[in-house]
Amino acid sequence: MNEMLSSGIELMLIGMAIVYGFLAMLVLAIGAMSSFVQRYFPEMPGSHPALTQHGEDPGTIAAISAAVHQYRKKYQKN
Amino acid sequence: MNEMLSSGIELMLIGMAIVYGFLAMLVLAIGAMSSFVQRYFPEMPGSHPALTQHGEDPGTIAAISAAVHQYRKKYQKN
Amino acid sequence: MNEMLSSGIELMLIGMAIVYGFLAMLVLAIGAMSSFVQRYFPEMPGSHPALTQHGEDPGTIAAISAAVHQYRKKYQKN
Amino acid sequence: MENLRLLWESTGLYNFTGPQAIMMAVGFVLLYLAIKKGFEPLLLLPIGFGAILSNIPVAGMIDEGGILYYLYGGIKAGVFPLLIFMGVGAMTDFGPMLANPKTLLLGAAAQFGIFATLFGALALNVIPGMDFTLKQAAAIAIIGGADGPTAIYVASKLAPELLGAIAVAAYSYMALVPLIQPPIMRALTTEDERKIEMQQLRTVGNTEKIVFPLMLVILTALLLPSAAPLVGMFCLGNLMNASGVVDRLSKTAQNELINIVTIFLGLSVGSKLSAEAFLTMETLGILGLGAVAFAIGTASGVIMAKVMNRFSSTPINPLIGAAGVSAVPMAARVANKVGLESNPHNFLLMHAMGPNVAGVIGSAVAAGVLLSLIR
Amino acid sequence: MENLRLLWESTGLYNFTGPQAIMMAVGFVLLYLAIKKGFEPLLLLPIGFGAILSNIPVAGMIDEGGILYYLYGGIKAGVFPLLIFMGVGAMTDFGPMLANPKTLLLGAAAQFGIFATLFGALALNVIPGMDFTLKQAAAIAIIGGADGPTAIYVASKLAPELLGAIAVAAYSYMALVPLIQPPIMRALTTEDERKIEMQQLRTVGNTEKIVFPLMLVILTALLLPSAAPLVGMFCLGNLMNASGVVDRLSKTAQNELINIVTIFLGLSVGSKLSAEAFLTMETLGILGLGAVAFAIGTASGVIMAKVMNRFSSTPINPLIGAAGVSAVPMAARVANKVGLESNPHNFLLMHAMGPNVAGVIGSAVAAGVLLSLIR
Amino acid sequence: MENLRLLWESTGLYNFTGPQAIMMAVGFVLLYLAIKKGFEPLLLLPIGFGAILSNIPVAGMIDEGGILYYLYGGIKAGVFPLLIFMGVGAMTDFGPMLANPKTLLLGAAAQFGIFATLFGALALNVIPGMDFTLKQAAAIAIIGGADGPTAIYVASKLAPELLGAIAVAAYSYMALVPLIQPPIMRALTTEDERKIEMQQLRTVGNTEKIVFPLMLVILTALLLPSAAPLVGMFCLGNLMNASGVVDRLSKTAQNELINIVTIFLGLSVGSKLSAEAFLTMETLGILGLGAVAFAIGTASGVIMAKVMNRFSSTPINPLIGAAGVSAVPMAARVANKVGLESNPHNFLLMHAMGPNVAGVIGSAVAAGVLLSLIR
Ligand code: NA
Ligand code: NA
Ligand code: NA
Repeated sequence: MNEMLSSGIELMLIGMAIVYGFLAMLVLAIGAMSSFVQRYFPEMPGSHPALTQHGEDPGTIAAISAAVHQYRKKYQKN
Repeated sequence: MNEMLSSGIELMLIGMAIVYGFLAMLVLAIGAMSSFVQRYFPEMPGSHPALTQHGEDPGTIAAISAAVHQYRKKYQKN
Repeated sequence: MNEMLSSGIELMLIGMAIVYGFLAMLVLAIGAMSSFVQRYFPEMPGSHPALTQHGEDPGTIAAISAAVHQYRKKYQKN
Repeated sequence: MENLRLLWESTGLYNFTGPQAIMMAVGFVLLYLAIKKGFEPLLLLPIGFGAILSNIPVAGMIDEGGILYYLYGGIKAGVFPLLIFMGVGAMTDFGPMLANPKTLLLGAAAQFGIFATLFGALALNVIPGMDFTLKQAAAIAIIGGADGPTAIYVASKLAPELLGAIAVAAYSYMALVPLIQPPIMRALTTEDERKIEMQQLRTVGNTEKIVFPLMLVILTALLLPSAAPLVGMFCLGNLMNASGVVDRLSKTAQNELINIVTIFLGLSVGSKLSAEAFLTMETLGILGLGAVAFAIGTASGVIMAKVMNRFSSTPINPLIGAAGVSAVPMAARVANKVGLESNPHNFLLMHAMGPNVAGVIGSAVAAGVLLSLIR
Repeated sequence: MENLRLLWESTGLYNFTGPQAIMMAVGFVLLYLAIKKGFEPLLLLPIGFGAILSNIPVAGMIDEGGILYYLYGGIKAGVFPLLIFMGVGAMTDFGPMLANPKTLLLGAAAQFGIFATLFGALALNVIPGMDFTLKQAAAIAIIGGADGPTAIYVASKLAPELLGAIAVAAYSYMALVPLIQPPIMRALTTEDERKIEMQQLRTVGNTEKIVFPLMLVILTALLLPSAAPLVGMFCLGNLMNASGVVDRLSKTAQNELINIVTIFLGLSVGSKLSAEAFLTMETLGILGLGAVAFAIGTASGVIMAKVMNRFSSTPINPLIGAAGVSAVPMAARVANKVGLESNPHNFLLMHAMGPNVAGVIGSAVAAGVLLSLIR
Repeated sequence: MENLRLLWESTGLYNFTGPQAIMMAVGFVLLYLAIKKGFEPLLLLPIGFGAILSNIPVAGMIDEGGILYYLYGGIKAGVFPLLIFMGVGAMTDFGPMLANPKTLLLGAAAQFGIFATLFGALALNVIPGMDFTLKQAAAIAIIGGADGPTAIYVASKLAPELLGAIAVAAYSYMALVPLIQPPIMRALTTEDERKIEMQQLRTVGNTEKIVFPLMLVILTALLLPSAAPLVGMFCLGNLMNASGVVDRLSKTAQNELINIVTIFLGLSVGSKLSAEAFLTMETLGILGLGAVAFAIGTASGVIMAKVMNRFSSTPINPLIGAAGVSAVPMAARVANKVGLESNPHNFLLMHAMGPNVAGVIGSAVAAGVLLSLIR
């Protein structure tokens, strides 16, 4: 019984230490990461760097829409 | 063979009795339930008593939209 | 080792023969199917023969909307 | 050379058996009915395609390791039909039935189709080649309930070997409701009866719609617990919708979840359309009995409605009795259509929705009776 | 006659036991809280209904062959809570936390609710009738994390026999956050503190939002791998959303997938609400400890914020400390609301979202600690 | 103290092995390619994240009891790739191919990439450290089919130990199609050939689109039943879409179902990226062979198109031959783009869609050949 309570206290101390330690370290890591990103990979407001996908450049899209257009025109005439 | 047919008839009689009995009892139960609900929990037409959720009162929503607004304004200035 | 390579060559020859054979046969089959369908089941442009479902004729739809209309009217009066 | 022989021996042409070819043809007939005739395409298309896939020799799609084998697990566990039933529950509006609870009796009467068919299946055993056990007879009889998931659930418990034929019969006859029912309805009613206009239904409030599924699940638990899986999952779906507090769950249950399960269920039912199980005299018996079941159910519902009309203070159009077989909403539409033929201003649709959803409860209750009495 | 007796012996009335009836009543109470009181209806409605279904006698829905038995497999394998956590991750915006990373300390402080409760559960063993093992105490303590999927995940690993009671307590108290927290927050803060306005948060760019979940999963892998399943799936969902390149996956994770899993999870949790497991002194202990855990967590968060406010260069309103318990976004809204009472122009919502999502990380980390230290 | 030691011994830092760290780095490279380079992000993002999760020490997510272990069951059973193939089938329009069936031959020619690679893999065994069995060589060769689900399906049957590397190679090279193909296409064609304008395609009616998948599944069943699971599920999806009678099923197959399965499939593939399986000389061989396979497939398609152009009554632009590798619709877009460089008014996209979808059929047929000949 007493043994259990003491392991409860031990768990409480170690547990909170780890949670605190882990999240405090995360605070530092975020700080470092944010300044690194902001210095070396600054972002224009409104830009979405992740969204540019290759193969989907305006040329292709123009081509697709032109092709679809042509195809449709054909379809209508039939 | 004959035995099977007789158990078929027995099943038919018992089965229909139960189905009828159950649904007839349901008729009575619905009648009782409906008059109980209509007497003690009358509903305004168009009201949706079930849809009021706590924590979502107009005050909160105003606050959220104000906060979002402020946040957006900040974002634009950047 | 040499045995494996020779079974590799054998697989290559047989494999390509089958792929070619199968798809070439598909070319002929499509040709036959298309002319058959176009001769015996010609399609009006824009028609969707597959989309006519029984039980969903205009009469029914009219009836449903009328019924719903009536029901709604009743509801408003309450 | 060796490889060429190996290859030839691995073709379908080398391995096809006559029965497999016939079953693939059956699959094509089901696809034809689904696509060109619009017969319950949501189920018959995957079932028909499943029949084709499962009868391809060598491919082994129904053997352990094949996709259809694994999908069938969802039926064996009873999970697929119950999830579909939950989705159907979420789509169901009990309003018209609660507004006129007497119509529950029509849903009860129409289940006579089930029990008469049970007797009929046992009687058919006099024909040589027919040899239905009590379990099989009960599984076949449930076709008369005109409810797909209920039929599949009961068949998977009582007679999995007949599951394919029973599911095909159930969905085919549900699709044929607009052809099977009208002549019976006209034969059993007079022109005057078909013209009867019914009183408008009262509006049913939200509270009643929320309390009803809870009341139903309790009564089922108390009196007929063997019907509880079916009725319970149906009531859960219905409560999710009626309560209005879990709209995102209700919408998913009515759409994506039921669609996914329908594809899986259809394919797995199709995987039970193997030649050994389907190409038997019994299947002809099942198809015949299914048609009889629908006809008897329809007739019982109409006759019950005629009796009730005689004793009721408010007029009851006997045509709505036919909707008691369930087959929601097809049967209710048929009642509406036949009514319009006699009286073009008489919209019976809402009145027929009462017995229609009552029929769903009725057949789930009948399923519970069969599952509890037949071991 | 034989059949009639058989039928009577198959009714629920014949087979009902007192405890089953009580558990069905518990199910109805949960449904009432979900539907009428709006207590976390997405979970408590399916849990409540699951409690009813699993306590229906004869139906055997929780026995092998029953639908609830199979659905529970998804909890036993840990798959359901982790998929929900992935969906929650996809819904989470770490922006406010990244803009003000100090708020992570508030999310850490609030986890004191967990560890204090762990000690409390062990101390409760002095009361006769209470006899919690270390594993059970830890599973109960995680209620203080105010995070449903985390609580279910930990309970399923450490004390599956208490899963039902723990899940019910966790979701109930999460719903009660607007009632439990405000008095504690007011008691621990002065009017002046509650009026503190905080500096506007900087805009956080996409790159930071993409890098953060990756950094978090790496640190977890290095330091606390036992938290990796929870934190990892959360980060996967978050990355799917933040990266912007897999929008269709992210949307499915946030909607259809999480909805389907929520229905299944709720029903399976409900299936653990059996009389033997729930109607015990221990359950009362769990309910009491859960309330204590929430209160301690709230207080720890507020006190930590007060301390930080003293040492910080920029002002910190102590009310946002209460949001550290997680319970997203309820706790952040509560902080906002209590703040508005003192200063009608002070919108704390965005500031409270930082500790709020930090609390989710904090409780996942605490779960990892418990899972790694307690065997 | 004991607890502290226990805790340190449970950290990742204590337990990490070098190979695990390298595999996590591989996961990050895949995420970088997916997110920053837009390489097939729908697959490579979950695969990369799965690689990270499965190499976290202690967490044991790929061991029995871990989520990745259970998800991998869906690949082992062949269910995930086949469901994705069904969804792809529902998204596919066979119209352009049916309008110009000759293009099927281009889809056939491009599969030479598969069989040449099979030979190449066996020849590579002369290099010390490389030791591919016939099954492994075949599993690697299927990368040349440029079809993700087909590659995963075949690899899971013939060489599950190489599944991770094969899937990564297949999807990476599919993403690299816009870089790999153009130089080969330009090298093998003259400017005049690239300028060739093709005749407009006729409109293909609905009936033909409905009959085609049925015809295809029958021919597969008769001649190459080992390809029936892949071809069959593809045709089911295609029929659901073309028939127009089960739109809700078709839409679910194309959206929610394929999205859910994609997340699960990606994570499970990632779970096969363990150090022992991936950090081998064989993996380098696989990556090299994969690139060769794509190049040979592209070249074969272009050369076949040049031959056909010589003998055809209507002009055929050889560039569309490159689309025969499948990689829908990327390869068709590449053909279109390279064509536009030579003739800015020449839109080849619709013409290239024919060989493109033919390539899907071709690689499924080639998969069937490999599965039936190699035991
Ligand atoms: Na029925
Ligand atoms: Na928390
Ligand atoms: Na291909």
